[in-house]
Amino acid sequence: MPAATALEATTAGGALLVLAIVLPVVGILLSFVLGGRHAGRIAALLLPASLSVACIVFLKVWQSEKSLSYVVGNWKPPLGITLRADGLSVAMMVAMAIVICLIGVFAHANFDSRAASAETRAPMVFWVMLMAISGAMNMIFLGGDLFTLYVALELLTFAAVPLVCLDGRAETLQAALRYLLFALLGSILYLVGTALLYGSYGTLDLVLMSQRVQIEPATLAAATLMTVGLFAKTALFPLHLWLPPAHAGAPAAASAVLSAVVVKGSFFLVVRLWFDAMPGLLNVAGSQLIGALGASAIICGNVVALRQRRLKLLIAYSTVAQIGYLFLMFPLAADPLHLQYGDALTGGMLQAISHATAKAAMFMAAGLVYAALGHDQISELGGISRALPMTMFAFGLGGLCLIGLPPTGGFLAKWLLLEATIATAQWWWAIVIIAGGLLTSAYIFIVLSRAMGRPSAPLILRAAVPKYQEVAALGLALLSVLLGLVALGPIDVLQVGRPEAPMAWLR
Amino acid sequence: MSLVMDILTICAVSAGALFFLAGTVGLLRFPDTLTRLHALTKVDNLGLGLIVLGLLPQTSSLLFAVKLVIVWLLVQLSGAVVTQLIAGAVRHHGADG
Amino acid sequence: MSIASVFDIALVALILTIGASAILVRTAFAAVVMFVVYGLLLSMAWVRLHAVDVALTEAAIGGGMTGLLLLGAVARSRSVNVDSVRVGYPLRLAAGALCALVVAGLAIPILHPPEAIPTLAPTVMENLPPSGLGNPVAGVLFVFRALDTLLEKVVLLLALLGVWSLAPDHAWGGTPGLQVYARPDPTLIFLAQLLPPVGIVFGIYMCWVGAKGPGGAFQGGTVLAAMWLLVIVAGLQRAPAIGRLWLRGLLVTGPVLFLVIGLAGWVFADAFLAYPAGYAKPLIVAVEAALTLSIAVALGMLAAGPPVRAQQQ
Amino acid sequence: MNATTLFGLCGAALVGIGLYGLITNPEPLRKILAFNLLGSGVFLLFGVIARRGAAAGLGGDPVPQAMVITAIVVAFAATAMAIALVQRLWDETDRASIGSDSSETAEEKS
Repeated sequence: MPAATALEATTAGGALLVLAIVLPVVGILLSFVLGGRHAGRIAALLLPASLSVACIVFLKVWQSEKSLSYVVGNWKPPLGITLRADGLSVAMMVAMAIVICLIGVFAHANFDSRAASAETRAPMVFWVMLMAISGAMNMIFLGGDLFTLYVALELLTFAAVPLVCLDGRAETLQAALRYLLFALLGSILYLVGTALLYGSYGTLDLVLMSQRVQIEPATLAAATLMTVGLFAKTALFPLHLWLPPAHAGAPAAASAVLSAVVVKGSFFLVVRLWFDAMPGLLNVAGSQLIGALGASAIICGNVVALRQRRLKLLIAYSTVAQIGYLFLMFPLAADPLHLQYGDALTGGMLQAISHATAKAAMFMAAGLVYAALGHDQISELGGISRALPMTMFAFGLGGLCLIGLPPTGGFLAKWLLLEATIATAQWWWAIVIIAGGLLTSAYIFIVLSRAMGRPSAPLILRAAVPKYQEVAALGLALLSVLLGLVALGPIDVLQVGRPEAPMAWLR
Repeated sequence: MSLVMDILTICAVSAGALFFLAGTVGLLRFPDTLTRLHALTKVDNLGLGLIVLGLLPQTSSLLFAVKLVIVWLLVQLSGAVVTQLIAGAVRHHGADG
Repeated sequence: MSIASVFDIALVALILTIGASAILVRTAFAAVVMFVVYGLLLSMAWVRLHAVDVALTEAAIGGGMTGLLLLGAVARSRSVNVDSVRVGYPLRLAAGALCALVVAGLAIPILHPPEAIPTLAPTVMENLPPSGLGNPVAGVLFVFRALDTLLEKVVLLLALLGVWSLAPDHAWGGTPGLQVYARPDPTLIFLAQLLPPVGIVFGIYMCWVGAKGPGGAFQGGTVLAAMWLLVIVAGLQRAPAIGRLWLRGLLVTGPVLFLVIGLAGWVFADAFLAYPAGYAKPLIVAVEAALTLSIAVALGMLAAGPPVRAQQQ
Repeated sequence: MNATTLFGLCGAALVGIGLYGLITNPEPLRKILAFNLLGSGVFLLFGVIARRGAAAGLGGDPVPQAMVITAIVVAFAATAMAIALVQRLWDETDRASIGSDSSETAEEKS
């Protein structure tokens, strides 16, 4: 960003950024005092409110084509903390708020406690943690200070881990413990990097950092440690081992929020780090390495997903693969030889958003199938598409988005990435993208063909599935399809606030 | 005057350090839990007491001196209680060495 | 070589030896004992680094409270069959190489500090007087980076809810199962009657003095929590049921007051988390006092663990 | 080499020791302990950076010192949560192994 805006003051509308963070915090505090019976109601008020704040911020940024910022307590960096909303933040903020709201609608069936006479465990924990995730994500998108981002990252971890083991079975506890240890290792590595960067540059503010940063051993060590830590939290191959059991074991609504939303938080920080705090620092070898990890994630995740027998595990492994796509944008966008910068970054962010909507829809669908059948064995799914047509339609649409068929958001994302491979002459990533799409279509096809097939025995539905849950899943799935249409307009927002030339320090 | 104070400090702190050394040797060398406790309490009482006593002449204000004495008293208290508890546990479960 | 540097070298050698043995010793119990000792030695290192605030926090939380938690867990683990399989030799070798690489990566920036060492100390001292605080660390925590401090309180609350969420369904709202480590012993009861009045005065003093010298809400809150736990462990008082309104109220008092004052700053000082001129110190002291209470309750309940018994009506 | 650098190297070494313990120790409790060791090494690095920035009559830069205080509390919260998780896991595996053979220990290693 140009130096003139370095010590920017609070902009008009900056107060909304504070609101986006304070609202969920108010919800958490209120729930503690009023008790779990009201937590659902508080969330029902606060999550849409938070969504509308996100929408207003989005519109402001989109229309004015300028970032918003707010200087907390009027203490400018490096002493104080600034909140900033640029194009990346607002796009992610709106998308995640929508997904969280729809997950909230879906979860009402499982975590409704209004009728209960006393506070019960699962609803209290779920709603408070959902609000906390919403607040932590907003904090991650808006935070302009590396240490504030650390606190936000920990907030996200502490909100996410209890959701994994909400049912208290030994295997989910085991998964939660492993997740917690990975996440703690990730955040502590991030913290080391923060310390080293402060020691070198005397600031943790992203903008000031981008002006002062230089290639030197301390910076490289810091950046490497932070990136590895964030990889562990994002479950990028080969640090993905914790993800499948954690995401597959959690209750459906929790799986949806973990897979769709939570992993995007640490991913977003990787983007912030390399594109905003240290623009142009990523060299060819580093970006190729990150890309290679992403490619391995795509191949391994998809191949293992293909071999799964349980639907939820299949979807969880598919998350591992789809996370891989997110990191393909690094070699494509950060290649210093080519200034092709916009397309790959846009593609990567769009992939994050479309995966969020599609994956949430698929986990919800899997949850409904589980609720209806009492199991989620893929081989025994026969007839389910007749019993739950809307659910399986949602699953199918989500699947199309993951494969990347037009006109879905997944298609647009992968298309932009493919275009970037051609523009930067890195054909090898194109092979990975296409192979990944083929593998994905294979397992989506297996599931759908099973679901459409005849049941071996007459299908007995254990429980009726509430219509609004199906509608929530379908809504998200449709959203993931319609995301392809953002190409017509709002996609430009992602470029708002991007520096003109990414390698300011090179000049 | 200050020379006398310094000499007092040096003597008392050295004596205290000696007790710490002796106590630590005892902790390592004595055969069973109870005798080890015996060695340890001597360190707490005498060693720390002598060090605090030695530091008192060096304090700049009365408040500081009071704080030092409070530290000593608190360590005395916790030492005594913990020793009791450990000894009690030894009597109930038997010592393993 | 001065006496100070001899002391430093000895201290570092001791810290590294004890730290390494906490990782390498065979039994978990010995490891935890090593860790507690390690925590105390580490706070000495903090004093040597002229960070007395951190030394107090490290001794109270890093060594004391964490040690308590670990000891409690080790005491439980004895009754459970814990398989202590060591990982294979090749993996250990690979891990060792990786760690050596990390250490080297960290050592380089330590050995080669930047020419002009960046510091915010002068900026902090320049901007501290309007707040009326004398302790620069408190200034950073409550004035310049108040947002972090506020969010960190929320982190503490979430962690507590996370711990509670591990209760079985039927015990929700009930009392935590703080293990009584020693049987109710007359000596312990004596200590639990004698020490808390002193400790409470000390905790309040630490919070109060934090505005101008080392100390503050965390350190004071930890001392209060320790006193509370002592009373509970000695069996003089039961841990409160987690559904109690007063408990929930105390937990959120600090964050709520902080948030309210922060929001009021919008009206009276034209920015979120800014303090109106002239009122900064009393407001910060009020926030610190409320936070001390909330932190004490939160830390105590974190150490007490998830509820295990349903509340008797 | 001055004292600050010495403590800095100590912090770096502690990070290494903690990381080693976290990777190689299979027991969850020991892993949590190793995480705390690793964390304290990181905090020490903050302290060294603070001490290096001593100026304006202060013994150290108060900004990293304040961050360490925040981070220590966060690390404690994490430890409390991890330990509660481990204890609940023991409870559940106990219950499971009373009912059936303890087949879960095999999975634990992966």
